[in-house]
Amino acid sequence: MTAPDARTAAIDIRKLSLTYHTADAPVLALSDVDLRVQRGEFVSFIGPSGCGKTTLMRVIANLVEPTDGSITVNGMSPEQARLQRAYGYVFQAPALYPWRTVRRNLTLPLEIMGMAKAERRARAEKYLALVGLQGFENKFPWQLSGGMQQRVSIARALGFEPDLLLMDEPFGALDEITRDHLNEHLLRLWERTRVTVIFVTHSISEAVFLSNRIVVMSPRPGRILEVIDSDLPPDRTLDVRETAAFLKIAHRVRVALRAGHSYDD
Amino acid sequence: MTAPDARTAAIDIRKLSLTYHTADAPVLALSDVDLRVQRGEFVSFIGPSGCGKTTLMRVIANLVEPTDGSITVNGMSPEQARLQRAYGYVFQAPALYPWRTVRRNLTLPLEIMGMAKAERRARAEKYLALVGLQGFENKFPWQLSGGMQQRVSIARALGFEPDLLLMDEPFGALDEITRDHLNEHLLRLWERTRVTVIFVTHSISEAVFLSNRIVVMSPRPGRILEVIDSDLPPDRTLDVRETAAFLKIAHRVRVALRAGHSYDD
Amino acid sequence: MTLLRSWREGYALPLATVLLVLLVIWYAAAVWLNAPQVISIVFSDKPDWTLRELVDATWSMERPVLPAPHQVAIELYESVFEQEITSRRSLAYHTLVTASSTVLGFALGIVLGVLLAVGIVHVRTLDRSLLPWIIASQTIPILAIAPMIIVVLGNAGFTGLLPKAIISMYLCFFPVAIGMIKGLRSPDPLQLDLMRTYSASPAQVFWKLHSPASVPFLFASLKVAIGISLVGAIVGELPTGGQEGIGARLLSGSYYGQTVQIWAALVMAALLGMVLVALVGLAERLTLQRMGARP
Amino acid sequence: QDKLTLQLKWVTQAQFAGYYVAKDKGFYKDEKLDVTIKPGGPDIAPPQVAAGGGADVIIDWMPAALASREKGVPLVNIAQIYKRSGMMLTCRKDSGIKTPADFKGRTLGVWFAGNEYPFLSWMDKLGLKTSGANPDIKVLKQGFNVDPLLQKQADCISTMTYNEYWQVIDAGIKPDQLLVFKYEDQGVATLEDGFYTTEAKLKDPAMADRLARFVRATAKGWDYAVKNQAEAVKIVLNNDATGAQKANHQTRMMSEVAKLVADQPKGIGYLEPADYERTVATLLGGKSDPVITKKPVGAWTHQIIDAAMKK
Amino acid sequence: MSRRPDWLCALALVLLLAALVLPVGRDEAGAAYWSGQGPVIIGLAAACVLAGWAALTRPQGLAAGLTLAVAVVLGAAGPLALLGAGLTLETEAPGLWLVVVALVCLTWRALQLLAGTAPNRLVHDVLVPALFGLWLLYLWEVVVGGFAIPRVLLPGPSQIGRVIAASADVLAQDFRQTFLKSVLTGFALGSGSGFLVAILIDRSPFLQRGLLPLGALVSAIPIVGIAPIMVMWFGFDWQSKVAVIVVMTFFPMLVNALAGLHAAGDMERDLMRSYAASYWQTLLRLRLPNALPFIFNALKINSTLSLIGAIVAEFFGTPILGMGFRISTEVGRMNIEMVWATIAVAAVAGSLFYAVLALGERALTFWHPSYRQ
Ligand SMILES: Nc1ncnc2c1ncn2[C@@H]1O[C@H](COP(=O)(O)OP(=O)(O)OP(=O)(O)O)[C@@H](O)[C@H]1O
Ligand SMILES: Nc1ncnc2c1ncn2[C@@H]1O[C@H](COP(=O)(O)OP(=O)(O)OP(=O)(O)O)[C@@H](O)[C@H]1O
Ligand SMILES: Cc1ncc(C[n+]2csc(CCO)c2C)c(N)n1
Ligand SMILES: [Mg+2]
Ligand SMILES: [Mg+2]
Repeated sequence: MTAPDARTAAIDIRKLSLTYHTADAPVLALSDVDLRVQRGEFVSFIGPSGCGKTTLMRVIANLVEPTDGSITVNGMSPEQARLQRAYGYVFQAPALYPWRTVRRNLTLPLEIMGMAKAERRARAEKYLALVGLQGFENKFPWQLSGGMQQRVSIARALGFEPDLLLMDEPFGALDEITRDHLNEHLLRLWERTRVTVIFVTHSISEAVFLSNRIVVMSPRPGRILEVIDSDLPPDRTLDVRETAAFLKIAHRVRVALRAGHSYDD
Repeated sequence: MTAPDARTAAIDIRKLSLTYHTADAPVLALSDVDLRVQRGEFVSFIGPSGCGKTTLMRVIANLVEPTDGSITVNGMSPEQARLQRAYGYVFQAPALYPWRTVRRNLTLPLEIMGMAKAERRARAEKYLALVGLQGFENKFPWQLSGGMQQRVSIARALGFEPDLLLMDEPFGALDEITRDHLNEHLLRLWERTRVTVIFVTHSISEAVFLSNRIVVMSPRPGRILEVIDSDLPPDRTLDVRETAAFLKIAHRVRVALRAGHSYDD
Repeated sequence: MTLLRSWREGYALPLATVLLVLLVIWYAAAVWLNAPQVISIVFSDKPDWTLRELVDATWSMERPVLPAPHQVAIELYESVFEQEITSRRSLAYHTLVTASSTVLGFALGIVLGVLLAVGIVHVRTLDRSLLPWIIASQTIPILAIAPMIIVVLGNAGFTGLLPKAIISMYLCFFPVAIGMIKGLRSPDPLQLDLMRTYSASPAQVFWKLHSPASVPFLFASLKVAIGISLVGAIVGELPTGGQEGIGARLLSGSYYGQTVQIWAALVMAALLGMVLVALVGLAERLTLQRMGARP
Repeated sequence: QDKLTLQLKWVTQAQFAGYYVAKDKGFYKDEKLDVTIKPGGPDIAPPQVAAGGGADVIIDWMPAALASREKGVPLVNIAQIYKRSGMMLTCRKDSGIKTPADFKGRTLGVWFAGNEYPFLSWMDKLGLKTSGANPDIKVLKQGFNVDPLLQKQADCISTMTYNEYWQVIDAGIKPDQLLVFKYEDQGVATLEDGFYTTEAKLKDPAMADRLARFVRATAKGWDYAVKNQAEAVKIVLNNDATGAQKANHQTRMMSEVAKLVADQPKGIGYLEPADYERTVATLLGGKSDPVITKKPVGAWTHQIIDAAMKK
Repeated sequence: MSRRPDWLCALALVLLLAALVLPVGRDEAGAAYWSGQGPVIIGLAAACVLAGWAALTRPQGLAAGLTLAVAVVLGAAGPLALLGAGLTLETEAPGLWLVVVALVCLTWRALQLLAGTAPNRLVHDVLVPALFGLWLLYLWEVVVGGFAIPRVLLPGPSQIGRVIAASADVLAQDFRQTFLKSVLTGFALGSGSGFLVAILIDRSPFLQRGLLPLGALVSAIPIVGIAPIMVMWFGFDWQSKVAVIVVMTFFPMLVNALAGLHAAGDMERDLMRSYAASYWQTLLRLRLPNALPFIFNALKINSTLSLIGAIVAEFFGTPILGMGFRISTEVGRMNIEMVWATIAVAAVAGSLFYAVLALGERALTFWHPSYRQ
């Protein structure tokens, strides 16, 4: 799991379309999406609000069925992948259960997978430490700040050590400094484990800073406008954001984005 | 109201401290804040989450009483200023009343001030046009996108033409493209009317792009760490963000911010 | 196509199925419950009865323990459509009587509930001291004091609609008050701060913020309250079993062992309740639509 | 015209035919009275109505009236309409009961709300305990109808000669399947429907005069009702606000009631002091659960009836 | 702290002083005055002094609230003493009624001070409502006594209290029959079956769509109509009461539990789906905890419904005990004090039942936003 050399792609999307059937008119959310993600890649999605980023994530996670086209996850159908618990999903909001303590929120997926209690506890220790929340095991979610809740949610997804991490604007609710901090942490983590990460964000600099590849999407119906490769040094720190190389990529992303944007949200 | 030549400052804060008394321990939110804002200035506040930016705004708006120190708004006490309806406040969230149409949300302050109906309508037309929402007069808030709602809230604050505009992260909930767009609009508006603006943001580039002066605050208890002047050209557009002058100021802000940040939100 | 889907996904088919099952159970239960009496009384001099005769007899008794559905339907039809609406024998007439005291009590209950809620929300002392007693007031069995209320009010010269309406009011002000308190407290701090920045007067804050914000909560409780109000009106008609209304029909039916009449009155009460709730629901939809609620 | 309010003890039915007849035939009007008849119901206690001033005259049974008097409501009997008691205990023959002695261990249905007093003194007389740790008989608070007997939940139930008994018959049980114990025959009869008013009202001469005219017109009403039973039934049915009363049942009730009113040589409404004494003796006879604890004083008067008879 | 006088207390003082020179009733000898009423005048004087003190100094806080409460108690003894003194009161006693009005003012101020103190569960949740309740009872007593309302219409709290003490055994017997046998059993069966059926039909939208409108229909049926039928079917004893309660409580629980089971947010459910959790895992770990606030809501509604149901059903036939039996028979016997004593027992039992459920709710749904500060 160290290099993107696996024979099958982590995600392979071909001619995928999705229409939501609503009470009035049907909504075409995704149209003709083609994408292939190698194992160990860090791919960011960026695009205007309502363009279908979350929808695409949900298709990958088998939380919604595409109307057309095909998709495989780790070479399987998304449903098989889901039943094999192949991925961890970090939602846009923390989605913690308020009646469970931090630790028991973290061990929830492990319980469901039937892991032994001692092992669950050990895992919880480990991943709480990773996100810097030792000592908060017995707090309830509502006793934490928004940023801490989001970190619990990230630790929960990491905790069962999936091959594939789906993260939907995980840092959207955080202030810039905390966000920077978590960005660096996530990058270090990814470098260490080389799991495949699919990452949705509204922030251009976050996307450029974190990813191998940035997928820019158009407003509804969501299509892929451009896929921009990033070749920043692997051991980059936040200072990289003031380098010319970074700014160049960021500018490319911005131009691509603006091209598809209609301004009247 | 064209130039910052008025004899009294728009805002004059001296040795201001504020402690919240809660069930358990008291929270020192602001400590020893000293600040003077001239009429017609555009001042941004930036600082980590929970550092007291909103609290300071609320002190200015007389929504909370300081524990210590003194403050004047347009030479009066904040309470007098509030009773004279001297300022418009744009909250972090749009705070529209869901049972009122866009127009009636906009005219709410005018109704309260007892303005005649015909005049209210005229005002509403004018300011809806200003934020580009003609034709949406009779829509209800939920029929608008987040960005449009925020624009209604801005139009509502502008609508009664206050000397002083308090804006608390008005663009926090918007995607980057829409945000850029509104940033430019706000700058143009300020250039035209030269009202005093107090602006809170989490985004360094937004702060640098918009303001005369940027006030960087430390984490709790909120203190002023540094006040950074900005002398970007008055007719700047968004492209200015890629100039060296901009990046230099942004870097200064970032360094100041990081100096005060403790990372554990 | 859409018709088919709405048939499959709508309420019609499931409701019809459940009702059908219920009807079958009902007929079976009628046989089960009525058989002992039929055997001991009707067939007491006819020991060679057949099952067929037994079933027929249990479905057509004059004083059944459980009347068969068609008996109730016929009684309903006869007492509603085959009588002058102004006649005392018309169930429709009694339904109107009950409906009018229900509506009057409902109106009184709204007034009382809203006044209490406004007081409790605005006066902290009332909030702390009165609210627990409002809850306790609902644990008093109103049915027990209903006769006394009727008598005491009757002595004061109030008879007819008003005493029943007062009992309705006592029962239905509670959900109104609780919902209204919730509603009046629903504006979030931001919406309140906005009013403060305009230095709005307390009356302006009430009329422009608190009262519109409470409307959805008010309607939610009104739907509960109208049903309770109906129960109150019927309860108010019981002690004076000799007068008008669905309650009087229930009671006289019960007194004279006319089970079919009881069931007809019961069904009528349920229908009246549904109609009243639907009317409140309609008012809710219209009002909320005008206030810009999502469809 | 003088206003007067009469509170009935129960719902509109032929039991009260005389009053409705007097009203409908204008007998009250002839006496310059404007009478309002308030129907009662299962949970209306007429003495309470009288105490609160909601009625000038109430119809009640003497045991209940005397008990109320002990409780501080100064009710006075001003006229006794029913000469005899219509109460009885109706038993199924198939229960095996043959005499009152067989009641031991049985379930008996009894009306409460003031109607239970004669029953309790009867049981006392039989030496049967109705309450306490080991009651000799199981007493049910009988509801509004005769179902307990039909469904064999009770061996005997309380019935009135003019009402519930016929409901049992209507339900299909033959008279020969039933056994009745009339309170009259058991020597525990107490006085039933009579007029009562409060002492305060009696003290007011104007009111006393009104009451006398009322009693006079009422006697006329009953006389007419007994003689024209079909018409009386029609009047009762017209006054029934529930529309639930059936003509055949009311016709039978009228004829039974006529027997209870009949046989009053001194005129309808004249309280025989001997009947009163017998009622009091029966009530005081209860040892375990006495209805009244001491002999009432001033619980009846002939003042009104005498005035009524004079003209 | 401003030094403007407290007008409410000042008004109370003026009323109290005025009352001292006005008649408080009439006896054979003519008008009576407070001065002739013995030691209660001392209490009134003390109340005057404290009212004056409060009017002038505007004291704040717990101690001031308690002091004013003491002033009220001292003053309240006066009217009570008059009730037993054999005077004609009603309109002959303006001095009495002025004192009562003055005490109303003082009580209001005392409650205001106590309610305004720093957050304190004991003061806010117990002391203030208790004082208010006692005050209502006091007013009831004074009005009933002062206006000589006939006992058979409305007895005073003291008479009711005496009957409660004297008939404790009968009341306990009735309580056992009605509350312990009928109410608790019916409550448990009705709520329990509503909950079980909710779980059973949770997986069948078809059955839900069929049963829920029916639930609306059944809840529109007034229970008073069901009660005689149940007595007919299930006999006289507590079983028929249980049946009535089951019918009344089943649908509120069904409807609430179903709503609660469907209350989990989309994201919370998606999370479970992303773990490929089984139906039962999702039910146990997500949907049931989420439904708890709804379930408690139904339990609280059902607690009052079942008490009412049991009492009403007893109106339609019962062995000769039970709270409903007592109420309906004692009305007929003009034993109105006993009726109110039974009502008081029912109200106390119902309030305690409700309070226990509310405490249970607080303990189990502590995480719900409505319980967080
Ligand atoms: N359940 C649904 N039913 C109907 N339409 C939907 C549904 N979910 C999403 N949509 C529509 O599909 C489009 C894509 O939605 P999606 O949530 O994927 O956008 P997004 O890119 O994640 O936006 P954001 O950045 O605001 O999160 C939107 O226009 C939305 O209105
Ligand atoms: N009503 C309150 N009671 C107690 N503490 C409060 C209250 N409001 C704010 N605080 C505390 O005061 C501090 C400053 O809060 P404030 O809302 O001013 O922060 P902020 O700078 O606006 O943060 P953000 O960027 O997240 O909006 C925070 O630590 C907060 O916890
Ligand atoms: C609770 C109660 N149930 C039944 C009766 C029936 N009842 C007994 S005597 C009588 C005739 C009235 O004079 C009637 C109708 C009642 N009174 N109270
Ligand atoms: Mg999204
Ligand atoms: Mg803030």
